[in-house]
Amino acid sequence: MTGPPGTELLSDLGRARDEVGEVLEVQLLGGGLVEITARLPHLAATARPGEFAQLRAWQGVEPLLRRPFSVAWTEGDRCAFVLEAVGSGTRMLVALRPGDALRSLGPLGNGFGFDPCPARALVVSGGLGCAPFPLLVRALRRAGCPDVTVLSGAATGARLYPAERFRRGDGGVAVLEATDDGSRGHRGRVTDLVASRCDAATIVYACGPNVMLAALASTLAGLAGPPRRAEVSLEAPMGCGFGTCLGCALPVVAGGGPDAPREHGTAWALCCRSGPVMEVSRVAWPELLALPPAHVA
Amino acid sequence: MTGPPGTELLSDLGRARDEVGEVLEVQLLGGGLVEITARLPHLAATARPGEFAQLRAWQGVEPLLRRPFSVAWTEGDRCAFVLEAVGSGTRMLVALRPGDALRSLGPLGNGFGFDPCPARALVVSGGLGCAPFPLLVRALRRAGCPDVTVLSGAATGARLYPAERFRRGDGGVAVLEATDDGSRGHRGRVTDLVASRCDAATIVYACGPNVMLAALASTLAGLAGPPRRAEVSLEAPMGCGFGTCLGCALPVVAGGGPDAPREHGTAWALCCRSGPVMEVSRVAWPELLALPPAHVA
Amino acid sequence: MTGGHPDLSVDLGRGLVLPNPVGLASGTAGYGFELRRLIDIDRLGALFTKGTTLRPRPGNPPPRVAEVRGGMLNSIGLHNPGVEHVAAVYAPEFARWSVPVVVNVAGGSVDDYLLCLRRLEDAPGIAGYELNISCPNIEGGMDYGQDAAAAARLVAAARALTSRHLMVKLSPNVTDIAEVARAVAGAGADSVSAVNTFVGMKVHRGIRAPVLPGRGTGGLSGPAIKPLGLAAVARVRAAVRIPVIGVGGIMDAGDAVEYMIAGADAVQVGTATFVDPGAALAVLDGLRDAAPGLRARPAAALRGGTVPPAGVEPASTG
Amino acid sequence: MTGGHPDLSVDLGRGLVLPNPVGLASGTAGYGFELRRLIDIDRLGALFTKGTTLRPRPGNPPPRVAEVRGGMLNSIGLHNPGVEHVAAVYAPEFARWSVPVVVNVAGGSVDDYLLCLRRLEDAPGIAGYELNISCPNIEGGMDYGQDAAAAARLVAAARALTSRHLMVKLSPNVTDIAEVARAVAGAGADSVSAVNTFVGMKVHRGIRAPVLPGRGTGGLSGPAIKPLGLAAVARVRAAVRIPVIGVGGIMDAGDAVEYMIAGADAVQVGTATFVDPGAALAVLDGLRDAAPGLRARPAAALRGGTVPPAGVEPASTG
Ligand SMILES: Cc1cc2nc3c(=O)[nH]c(=O)nc-3n(C[C@H](O)[C@H](O)[C@H](O)COP(=O)(O)OP(=O)(O)OC[C@H]3O[C@@H](n4cnc5c(N)ncnc54)[C@H](O)[C@@H]3O)c2cc1C
Ligand SMILES: Cc1cc2nc3c(=O)[nH]c(=O)nc-3n(C[C@H](O)[C@H](O)[C@H](O)COP(=O)(O)OP(=O)(O)OC[C@H]3O[C@@H](n4cnc5c(N)ncnc54)[C@H](O)[C@@H]3O)c2cc1C
Ligand SMILES: Cc1cc2nc3c(=O)[nH]c(=O)nc-3n(C[C@H](O)[C@H](O)[C@H](O)COP(=O)(O)O)c2cc1C
Ligand SMILES: Cc1cc2nc3c(=O)[nH]c(=O)nc-3n(C[C@H](O)[C@H](O)[C@H](O)COP(=O)(O)O)c2cc1C
Ligand code: FES
Ligand code: FES
Repeated sequence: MTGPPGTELLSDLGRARDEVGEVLEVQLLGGGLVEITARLPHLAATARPGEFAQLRAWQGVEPLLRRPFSVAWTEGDRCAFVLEAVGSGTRMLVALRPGDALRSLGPLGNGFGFDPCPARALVVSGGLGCAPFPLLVRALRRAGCPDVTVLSGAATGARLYPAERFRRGDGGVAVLEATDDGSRGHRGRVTDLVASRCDAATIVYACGPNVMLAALASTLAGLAGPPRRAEVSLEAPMGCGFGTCLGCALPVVAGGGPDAPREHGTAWALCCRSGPVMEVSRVAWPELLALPPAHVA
Repeated sequence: MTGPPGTELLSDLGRARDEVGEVLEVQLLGGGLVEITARLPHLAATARPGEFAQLRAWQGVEPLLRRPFSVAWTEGDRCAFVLEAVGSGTRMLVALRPGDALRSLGPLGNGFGFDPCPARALVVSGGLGCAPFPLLVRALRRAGCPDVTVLSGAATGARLYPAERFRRGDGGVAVLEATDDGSRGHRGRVTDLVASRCDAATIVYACGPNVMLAALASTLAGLAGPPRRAEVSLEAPMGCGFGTCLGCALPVVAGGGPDAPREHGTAWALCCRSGPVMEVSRVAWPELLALPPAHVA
Repeated sequence: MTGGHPDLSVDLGRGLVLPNPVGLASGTAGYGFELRRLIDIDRLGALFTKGTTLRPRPGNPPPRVAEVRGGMLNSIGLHNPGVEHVAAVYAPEFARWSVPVVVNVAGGSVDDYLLCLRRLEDAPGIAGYELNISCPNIEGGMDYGQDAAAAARLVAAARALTSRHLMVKLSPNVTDIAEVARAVAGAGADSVSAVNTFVGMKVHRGIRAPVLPGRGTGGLSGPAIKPLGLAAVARVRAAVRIPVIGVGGIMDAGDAVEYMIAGADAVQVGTATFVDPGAALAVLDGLRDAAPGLRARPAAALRGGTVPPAGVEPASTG
Repeated sequence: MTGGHPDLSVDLGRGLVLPNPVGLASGTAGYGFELRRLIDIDRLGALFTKGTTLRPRPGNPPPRVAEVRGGMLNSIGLHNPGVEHVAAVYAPEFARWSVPVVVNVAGGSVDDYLLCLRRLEDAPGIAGYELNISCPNIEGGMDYGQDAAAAARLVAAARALTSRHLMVKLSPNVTDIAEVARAVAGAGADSVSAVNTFVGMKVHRGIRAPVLPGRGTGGLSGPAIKPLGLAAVARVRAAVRIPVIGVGGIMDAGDAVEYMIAGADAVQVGTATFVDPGAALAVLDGLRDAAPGLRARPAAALRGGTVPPAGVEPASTG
């Protein structure tokens, strides 16, 4: 996946399908977070943790493009998404009511890796970065992971995704919280909680704002005993979501070698095809931080 | 009003005002006709028969421009409009529900002339051309016109504007109907009914499709005893509705004379400023008929 | 903030000082008489009149306007009463208004333009001229907006004739708008406005033909052209030192701010006025609220943007 | 109607017969591999590949796409694996597909284009070439799409090299697209496609800067450009006799019909595919339903339009 443009493997689009589902529930979780549950049988049956769907719930061209959202969890023929109204598309989505149609193209992208299953899983969530994790937590537990700890951070307590929704009834999942203002859990950054919980048997899974992920990357790089692996889920503005527009480039460290020529120092990988989940060591962090925030496009 | 461009009198925009009203009622009249009643105190207080308002009942830019509609009738602080869903704007309008906001810029354009009041008034309505006439009928009667006859035509009976709504409780108003398919009233064109009801004391007021108005014009031209005056209400695609875009040109007969130079044989007059009501003799009928239907823009 | 209105005046040079950066775009406000009845145009930065020609013009046959997604097409054909009427009848009125009135001048030959300007020179109440070199072929004249050298000759001749402010309205329908901007700046233009409308067409499926008469094309304006206008303004801004007036799809104050970030010193509101006669006033009020932030000069704002890795010259597309 | 599918095939000349007039536009369908998983691309009239260059190109830095009202901007920068990979790895796959694959070729110097074509000449599965002369400055090369003479030289050289169908993709960012169309037709192009994207900019009020990197501009595509694309196609149609392929903002079959009325012999669906991977198929199905009406030739349809009073040459704006 790190070869030159065009030699990247094609993502597994074999499972992706365009389906029109029905909204079942729109729950306000507090702090602006909204969880939308919809009947989307195909997505529910096929989505793996970390994968996303391109959603559309409006007619016409305002907005024009679909919007990408992680699959938060699935249950039978239902899927859930966690989001917040930040722009025109998300405003339309949070305004949905039960019975409304919701169009989904998915599952798309790659997912988190948990085969073989880690002995410890450290799930690091920042703000809306919670979105892919209920599904991952369940999958890890089903795969037999004995120790799943969620580190859940947000600006304030009100904006924390409810711990119970990470667990989804599984008492074996630990959830530790952190808030910038200290209104709940640890006062400070969620990444502060990582170091002491990481060992060579751990896989770290993280999703959140780029600054948080970069902080995590440097925390991990500074550890005496690094984790077995660390995977982050990234965002990029997307045209298509399925690898044809080449719009969702993210900076990655150049592959090197004569068969991976680079015209410039930085290489790009497609978020929708080589991502959204990438190994932490693959991401070119300084270049990523130099970009405008993903939501600026 | 027939001078060269720029010497046309400015229409009386002094009364026009932009106001946000509230929809009170949306009635389906059958045959696709819809009557919308709204609380629009300024328009209700100031609109004269034949004048129109530029309406908008949506946010965003789809559609972009306001849409012009005749003031059908007023009552206290209420105004009504009669329309049909033919395109994006009218679809939005007929989908309004009581309580929704309706924005009106008006009154705009000139109105029908009835001062001095005619001894006989012959009101000729074709299809949605009914729209300006309830207000005119009432004004004529209030001005003392003893003989007001409405000739109301449509394709089928279902598409006839209800006779009672022309009268609005005034038993002194006669309504004669005509339908293309003979399903109600006279079978044939509404203009067939004109000749026998027209004399030198009559003012004819007409509104309807261009072909109907042109037929009326030639009927009148062929009469041994022409009416005192005949006025038609015309349509043109509009940019602004208040005389600044110069988009709503209609072909009129050239004014002639040294102070009314014409570069071409046909002159144009603005529908929103010199219209929508024009004297029948002022309209360049062949040129008007050569245009695509008003709704094509 | 001192509590009073922030000073938003913009000195465009050669005596044209706009009390604020929001004007009414040419052709969307007539000569101001109608809009005066509807809004307080004296609060605005400027009124740019309808394109005025040497002789009266009746304009094009209908239909002259057609709506498209996010915009409208117009084919008005410079319907105007001619310069004599404007100078003799309208200008004395302008002199009584506090809003600066800039007369948009259009023409066929260079001589037509110059005769038109000469007549206006004697008239009162005129704050400056906006040379509409983006008007289309009329009377077989050439389209100056599409030929940098011809535009420069026209502007040089106009410059020799007047000491009033000379703004040039640029056409976006060109390969390189910067080249035309440089040419007219070099020939003595005091400022440039960009953009005029884009050549577009609406086809009606019912009549299976274009809606507008003649060649079927008209000028596209409105929100649909905002990204194109912004790109043009940024390009012009980088090419010339004279003030740039941004126009194209401005519907609200945020749009105006975007033009200023792209490099505009002032803006014109066009099609939005049709939707809402008070649109320009709303833009102005919105700018006042945002005024503290307005100081960022365009170049600085552009520098604040995303900086690509050294050596990469991003392509504009594909 | 005979009950079966109407024959919608379009013979574009020199061996390129599209089974139907609906293709996937260059840069919006990659090389077909991804879309094949999502839709039955073999039902379509053609697949136009991503712009392919002599050497692999990593493309521009992010962000590369940004949405605007009714459209999107892109600044992909011809991210592609290079002609060798396309010829050696992809083309043999194309040969197994029934959809005709037209390779969109982009380049810096004339030599780059020619070396690229030469490599493709040996490859199977290629139904023709679409010369992307509307690609922006890369490696200091000139923009052929904006210079009719340069475009003609490039096309003449390409013509001498291949007997495959040679389509030329025209840039709309020019003063006179008809001039370029005539030049490439004269130089041996078999058809032209119009239009590529329009140079646009998105400015973000939050960061007070353009969103896209570098100069901040990108190519505008989508519904917002449809009126502009229609005008360009009508203009090109009037200028040349070779087939014209219409592209720009086609979202549904009605849009495609409008392009055909304006003069297009076939169409390409671009941005719509991002919104709905099946958009091109929906356009095709819609056209089939409308097929009886499709016969009206462009010129005839245009003649059916509004005819202005003699002597009036409508202006395009103002
Ligand atoms: C693979 C992937 C998975 C994703 N999963 C999720 C998910 O599960 N849940 C989720 O909520 N989001 C998720 N996102 C992000 C989500 O797609 C965007 O927030 C969404 O597309 C925004 O669409 P919009 O139309 O509301 O805003 P846009 O119209 O795209 O943006 C309009 C404006 O809103 C503002 N804006 C947009 N986003 C933000 C922001 N985050 N903060 C502040 N201002 C903003 C900006 O001014 C922006 O210009 C994901 C993105 C990717 C790439
Ligand atoms: C002064 C004036 C007064 C008017 N008063 C009234 C009135 O009182 N009541 C009223 O109903 N209308 C009236 N009209 C006409 C009305 O303004 C138009 O019908 C309206 O603007 C259409 O807007 P739209 O958005 O629905 O259609 P548009 O978006 O403008 O048109 C979209 C498409 O719909 C189709 N379409 C539009 N109109 C028609 C039509 N009439 N027949 C068939 N297809 C059509 C066409 O294909 C058109 O391209 C008046 C017009 C004027 C100028
Ligand atoms: C993301 C993207 C990439 C594109 N890449 C190319 C390209 O490589 N070569 C090319 O000739 N056109 C390219 N185009 C232009 C399209 O082929 C098409 O001309 C344009 O998008 C207008 O059509 P649309 O509005 O249907 O998208 C690209 C367009 C988009 C949106
Ligand atoms: C109906 C109409 C008439 C116009 N007439 C003129 C004109 O006479 N002279 C001119 O320079 N620009 C004219 N324009 C162009 C506008 O001044 C402005 O440049 C363009 O509409 C883009 O701005 P907007 O999108 O805000 O409307 C006209 C525009 C419209 C819509
Ligand atoms: S979003 Fe189009 S390639 Fe990734
Ligand atoms: S509609 Fe603008 S002048 Fe009449």
